[in-house]
Order: sequence, then C-alpha cells, then structure tokens
Amino acid sequence: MAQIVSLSEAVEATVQDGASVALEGFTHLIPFAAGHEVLRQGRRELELIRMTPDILYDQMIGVGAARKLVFSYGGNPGVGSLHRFRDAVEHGWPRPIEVEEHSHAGMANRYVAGASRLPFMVMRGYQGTDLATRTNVRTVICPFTGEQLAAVPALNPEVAIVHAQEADRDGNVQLWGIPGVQKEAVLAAQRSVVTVERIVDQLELRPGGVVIPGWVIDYVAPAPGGSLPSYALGITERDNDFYREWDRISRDREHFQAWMSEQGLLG
Amino acid sequence: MAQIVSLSEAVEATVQDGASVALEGFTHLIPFAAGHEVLRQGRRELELIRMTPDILYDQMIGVGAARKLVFSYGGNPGVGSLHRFRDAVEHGWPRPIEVEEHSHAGMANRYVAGASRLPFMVMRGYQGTDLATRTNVRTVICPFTGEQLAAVPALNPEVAIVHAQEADRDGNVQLWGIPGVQKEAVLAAQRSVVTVERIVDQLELRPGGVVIPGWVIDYVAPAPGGSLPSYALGITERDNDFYREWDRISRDREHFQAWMSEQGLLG
Amino acid sequence: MSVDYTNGELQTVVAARSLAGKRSCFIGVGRPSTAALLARMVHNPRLVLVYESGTIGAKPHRVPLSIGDGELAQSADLVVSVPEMFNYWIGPGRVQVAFLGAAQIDPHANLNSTVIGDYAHPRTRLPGAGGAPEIATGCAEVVVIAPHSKRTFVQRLDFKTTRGERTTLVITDLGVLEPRDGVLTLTTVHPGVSVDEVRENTGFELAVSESLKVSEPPSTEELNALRELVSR
Amino acid sequence: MSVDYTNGELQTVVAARSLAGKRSCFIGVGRPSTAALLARMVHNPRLVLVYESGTIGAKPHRVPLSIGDGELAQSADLVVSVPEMFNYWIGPGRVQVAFLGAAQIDPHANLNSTVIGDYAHPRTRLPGAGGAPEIATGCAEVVVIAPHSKRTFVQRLDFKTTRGERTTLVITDLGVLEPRDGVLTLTTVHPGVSVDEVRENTGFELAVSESLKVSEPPSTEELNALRELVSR
Repeated sequence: MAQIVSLSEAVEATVQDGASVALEGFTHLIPFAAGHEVLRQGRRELELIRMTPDILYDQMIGVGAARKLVFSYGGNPGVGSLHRFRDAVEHGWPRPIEVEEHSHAGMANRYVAGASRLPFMVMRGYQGTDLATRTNVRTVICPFTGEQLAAVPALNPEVAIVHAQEADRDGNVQLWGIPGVQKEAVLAAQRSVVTVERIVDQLELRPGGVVIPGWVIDYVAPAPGGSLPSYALGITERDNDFYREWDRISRDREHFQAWMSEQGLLG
Repeated sequence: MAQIVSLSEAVEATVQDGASVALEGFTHLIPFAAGHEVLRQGRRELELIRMTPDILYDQMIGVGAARKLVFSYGGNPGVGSLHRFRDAVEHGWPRPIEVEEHSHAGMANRYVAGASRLPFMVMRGYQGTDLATRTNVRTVICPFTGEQLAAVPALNPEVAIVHAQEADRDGNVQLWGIPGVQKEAVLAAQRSVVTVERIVDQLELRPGGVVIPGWVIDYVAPAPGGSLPSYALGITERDNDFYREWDRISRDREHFQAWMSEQGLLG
Repeated sequence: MSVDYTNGELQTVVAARSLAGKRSCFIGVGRPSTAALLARMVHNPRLVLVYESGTIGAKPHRVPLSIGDGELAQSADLVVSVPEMFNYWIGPGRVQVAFLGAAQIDPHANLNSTVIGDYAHPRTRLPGAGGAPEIATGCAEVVVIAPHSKRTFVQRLDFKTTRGERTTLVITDLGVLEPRDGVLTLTTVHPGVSVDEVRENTGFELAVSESLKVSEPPSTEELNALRELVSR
Repeated sequence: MSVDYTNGELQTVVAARSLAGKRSCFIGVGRPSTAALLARMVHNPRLVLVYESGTIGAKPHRVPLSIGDGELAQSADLVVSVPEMFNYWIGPGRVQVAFLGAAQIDPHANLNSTVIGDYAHPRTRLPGAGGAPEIATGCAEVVVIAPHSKRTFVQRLDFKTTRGERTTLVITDLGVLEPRDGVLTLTTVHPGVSVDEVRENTGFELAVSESLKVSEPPSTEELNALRELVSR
C-alpha cells in the first residue's frame, strides 16, 4: 500500500547511489521535481533509464549524476540537440557515460516484459540495422511459422518515478492525457514513486484516465507543478519557451553550471 | 472506413458458410443480435471463436451451425452447464463439433498476437497440464535467460463481431465498462462488424471509454438492445433471470428446438 | 451461545476467515464470491477483490451472478482488458490469494475442470480451463473451495487442467485440507464431522494430521452478515 | 499568376500534396507536422494524423512544438499508450504513410539518426532511433523529408538506424527522389533548380530520371494556407 510522504522522503527511501532509475513520462507528465530532488540529494553513479531523455536527463547527465543511460531518443523535442548529453557522449564531460540504446518499440516492449514479469518480449524490429549489433537484443524463432523475430529483454528498473495529476488518500493514482509507458514503468520496477499535482478525497474517473492502484505503488508524494517545464494535462501548460531557452542555457558548460547552481541542482 | 449499414447487410457482407467468426464480449456486450442474424441467414460450418461461449454459442452450436469451437470457458456463468455445447461434444448432437481449447490467458494472448500481426505471443502457462498435449501451443526458449515459456499462435479470425454502446456517423465506436478482448478481436480479424446501441453525432469520451476508430472497422450496424440478455453498461441491464431460464430451455433437445423455432432462429 | 447453521454456510465462513489480513484476492462466482464479500464485511474491509473480467478493486453490494455483472465494473477501482488482467496483474503475482473451484481434485491439489471421462469422448464435458491454470501459478496462495465427495476428491484426475503446487487450503463442507509434504492432509474438521465421514467422502487414501483441529462455528456476527449478504 | 515562395515552403507544399487521397499519416515534429496539417487544410481534410506519443486522429490547430503537446491529446480520436501504439497500430501497418527525417540518407534510402562518426567515439551524437526503425518497416509508404546537402545525402551511412525498403519519396528543398530499382533517383526538380545543382548537393552519384519533371509551384491557396498555419 502506497505511503503518502514528502518528495524528499520518497526519493531518500528509494534512490541510492548506483541505482537504476526510470523517470518516465512520454513528452507529458515528466517528473522534473523528483529528478531535481534526486540531484539535491546528491545521488551519483545512477543508471538512468528513459525512452526520451529530454531536458531533465540533460540536467542529470550534465552534473555527472549518471554512469549509464538506457534510452531510445535523446533530443530536445522540436528544438534540437540535448547539449549536455552530447557533451557526455562526445567528450566524456563531466564524465564518460555508457549508453544502451533501443528503438521506441524496443524500449516499450522491454517495459511490457518487465511489467508482465516475463524475461523477454517478441517484436519485429532491429533486423537489418546497426542497432542490432550495438545493443542488447537477440532473436527468437517462431515455433509455428519459423519466422525470425527480435527478442528484447525485460526492463525491471530498481526504481520507477512518474508524475500524475492526482492521488487519493489511499495512494490510488489517476493520470490522463498522453499515458506513455508510465503504468508499465511502475509495474516493472522493484520500487516506485508517483508524484502528483494534488491529493483528492476521492478519485473521479476521467475520460482517458489511467488508474494505478495504491497497492502496487510504494510512495506517493505531492509535487504541485512537479512536471514543469513539461506539463500535466488540464492543470499545467507545457513551457515551450523554456524548452527553446534550454538550448541556449545548455550549449555552454559554464553557462549550464551557473544555471544549475542558481537552481540549487549541483547536488 | 466503416460503412454504416443494417445488421442484416453487415452479416451478409462478412459471414459466409465455413468462415471463422469471433463474436466477442467478455460477459458484457455480447453481440447476441448479430449472432442471431447469422443464424437467420442460415450460415453453417462455422468455426466459432470466443473466450467464453455463453448462451449465444450454446444456441449456435445447438442448431448445428458450428463445425468447430475455439474457446477457453464454456459454461453458463453462475448457473452451470451449457447443455447444447455439452450435447454436441458428448453425443455429437445435432452434429459432432471439433473443439480447440485454451486457458483464458492463452486465448487473450492469441488475440494480442493477432492484433499485433505477430505470429505468436509468449507467456507462462500450459506447462505441466494436460492442456499442453491437447491444444495448439508450443514452447520457446528465452534467448536471455534460457527459461522455457509457452508460445501461443496468433488468432486472426476471418470475421470479428462485437457490440458497443455507440458509434458516430463516421463509424468511430466507443464502448465502456468491462472491455474484454473486443478491441483485440477487431484488430486481429480480417473483417469486422461492430453493432451499437445508438448512433450519435459526436462521441463524447467517457471514463473507461475504449474508442475504436472507424477506419479499422468494416461495418457498423445499429442494434439497440443487441447484447441482451447480456448487457451494455449504462444502457441495458443483464437479464440474469434469462440466464437461469436458459438452463431449463436448453436442457432438453426438443424444448430447445421449439424455443429456437419460436424465435425464428432455426435458420 | 449456539447458532444453527449449515455446513455449506460454515464452508463459506471458513473461506472468508482465510482472507483476514490478506491484501488481494482473485475470485470467481458462487461460493468464492460470497466468501470474499463476507470477508470484506467482517474480517477485512480493505481486501481488494479481483475478477478475471478485468475489474480490480470491485466492491459489489450483492453477490454477483456472473463475473461480468455491471456492478463489478461500476464499483471497481480500475477496469482493465482481459489481456492486461492476465499479463500485468495475474501472471506477475500481484494478486495474493486465489479462490478456485473444480470438478475433481487429486491428492496433490491438481484440479480438473475440463472433462469427466476420456478427453476425446467425454462422459461429461465441463466448462474448461478459464483463467484457472495461470491464476493457480500466478497467485502466491491458492484456496480451493469444493464440495466434499468421492466424485470430487479422486486419486487420479481425468484431465489435469490446473496445477496444485501453490494450493495452501482446500475448504470443503466437511473440513479443511492442507498440503503436508505435497500431499493434501485433513487438518480441520467441521464441528460434528468425524474423520471417518471425511474418509468415506474422499476418493483417495486420506492423510490426517496428528493435530487435527475442529473449525470454530460461525459467530453470530459472521452468520448474520452472511445471511444478510445472501438475501440482498 | 506568379507568387514568391522559398524552396523550404515548396518542400512543405510538395510533402502536403503527397498526402492527397491517403488515409492516415504518421508524423514527427517540424516540417512533417506542418506539411501534414497543411494537407488537412487543403488536400485531405479527413487525413488521420498519428503521433508516436499515442495520439491517433489528432487535429491540432497550431503546428505542435513537441509530439506530446496537450492539444494533440485533447483533439485526438483516441490516445493510447506507447506500447499499444507500436504493437497494435504501427507494427501491423495500420498507418498508411510515414513522414520521417534523418541526418543521413544513402542511395537506398536507409537512414541514420544515431551518430556521425564512429559509434563508440562519435563526432556528433544524434538523438537516436526513436520510433523510426519500426515505423519505416510498419507503414506501407515512407516519405523522407530532408534538406538537400552533401552532408545528408551520403554514399555510406555512419550508422544504419532505419531501413529504406519502404521509402516511396524523398522530398528535399531542391526536388524529389524516388526509388528506381532500389536506387534513389531524381524524378522532380523544383522550379529554377538545375540537375547540376542537385548533383553538387548530393554526396553519392546521382541517378536522374529520363522523364524528369518540374514541381508545380505552390498555388496561392497552398501558400496562403501554409503561411496562415505557420503564423498561428
């Protein structure tokens, strides 16, 4: 049963140095507040997992918190590069980072396998591309048709952190809008934290609402505005200007460090 | 793009003698009106596919419309046996019927494979049971862990027929309440029919609403009350008395035939 | 205080008691449903009820006739598709206890719900597997609820539908059996039931616990709640 | 009547025209999104727009900055999870046309969006595969929209991210290439663009169609709609 605690308690209870951590949210409901709390607590050597690294992981990589990145698309959507991610991969600054990359379909199915507690999932993909030789994918033969398919290994992060619009006092969570892989991430992880815009007396099921019952969540933490500059549909608006602004902030190492320091995110 | 037509036109255009037909609806939204129309049109030699055969398939089997039944649970839920199904299997009356049975998990994953257009799906199951030796299931070895898992073959019926609460004039469908495997059945089938309680100008997304866009459906046909004695949540009520009454009607061959004849369902 | 009750009522009450302190329970229709609803009324108001129709956290007021009754969907915390139910919830073992029934049960708690007689030419065609095989290997604890008769408790199943390894309790109208070294063993009899009576109604050689207990009769609270529930 | 326009505008207009008569299109952000919205305004109001964020049948009023903008979810016919998007919609080929971009494209329309330089020590780390590999093998027709330069059109990719077999059109700011016997061949140039200019900006030996066409310049309607759309 989910405990409702403060964000700092939730992060302290779940994220240790060296942990594999998935902060998910596919272009929506990105758990910025939780990621920033991980940085404030000074966590290092993390294996960061996320389909779409986005600004949050650029920040976490830029301060050197990550040992490894598991992902499928590392760009600033609609803007361009993630400069801190590039700097880490291209120049090892502030530290070298190991990358394990997949396609979106591969990552999504890795989460499906994880949520199902199956060791792998079957899909069509990877074959005939250089990805197949560079990442953790194998093949499996269909025992009915003989077709060779891709097998992707289950992803079971030690910690999954997602953001949602609301939870009730028992820790039952509801999110709506683009649902991404958040449910799968929570169900695949060994421990989970959901940050929410608000705690309500009773969840009222919404159109498109995805409910995650409190008894499969470890911690629920209120974090109003906790997905900004991403957004929580119906509550906050995506700060597109900041996404553009990040390109300027992050391009230069010193400028980036000054900005992160100002925000108290250097850990 | 779905054509909106009458029920008889939809059935005539899709269900031929000998076809494999899945009429789905997991204890809710069972497409009785469509199944009865199949009988009125006199279709025979059908391969009937359905997780939970229920009264509708008891009727279709009882008049001899089915050559084969693919299923996972053939009972009258909460009441007892499906007597016509039993009579067909036990005594070959009115004709012998071939059965291919699975577990619910197996059937559900066969539909998932079908909807994904993959040749099979992986799951844990069947091993150590007699089902494994009696049905169409094979094994696959996880290329990462070496674990042996069950592989179930894709189910791609020639026709899927489901019932939903409403459609708009473009044939976009919405159903809510227990969603079963209806979406998977429609996406897995070669041709699909959705019968609906009503046609509305505009779908208004509901809590728990499952939308199937008209462009993956072939025919939408109005059939108000079309899932009775099953039900359409929010519109009709399950006729539990009839489910109990069916036990009496179906127990005896002649009584059954008289009842079906009265209903004009002897084809 | 003594209260009159049937052994069927006691069977339901004993099944309900087994859910005290449990987090979640997977149930089908009939007596298992009644027992689980009774558990929520008397022993465990926070028990999460899961039906294979996809309703998780259902809170029905009446005992449902089918696992797809509208009230289950309307009162549930969430309603999921059947593939999601088996792949994300049952398979990974998120549901703690499962209540199952069966037409036949063997000394190792394996179950038959497929056929009586030969598979190709069955004497009685039963409904089939349904969700049972994966529920019985997915849930941590399986409780079988069955009538106690020689027809049900057999040395050898006509068809092995469902594996018995996870079965922790078999609750009948005569008593309770539990696995001891993998063999179902009578550990409890209902008040007024003799071991001989159980033996006569068991189709395999009955193992009996050395510390055989007698079930606590239904309390007034349990019986009143049960009867009120059934009358709804 | 002659209207002033940029070749970038014409590229968008030509991409929009390619969606006339199509049922559904998978799009990313940037020029593909603009082209698809323009197609819905001018050529094909019923075109179903699909974004990998899970929004199917999105009808955005403005060109979205990201594929996850709120307006996409709010205007969609349905919104699905990412696993469902790839497993039930993209993989089975339910979406007819895909618009893709790339940093490098080879003569067989294979794409690189992973790295420039060596994989282990890249000169430029690009965003990576995203949805492209499975979109490019799932959709029946793939349209690549790319700037025409020697850096983009290369003989040999630094990394093969995405396979080119299903590519039907490559639309650039200089013209259009189509596969002929599996090799990208210049079939159309934009008005005022010479074959030599295209050749100079192509990093592999350029095949040119014997029946080379010239693109129709944007109509007033197309150009007005495009400029109005971009100004929203």
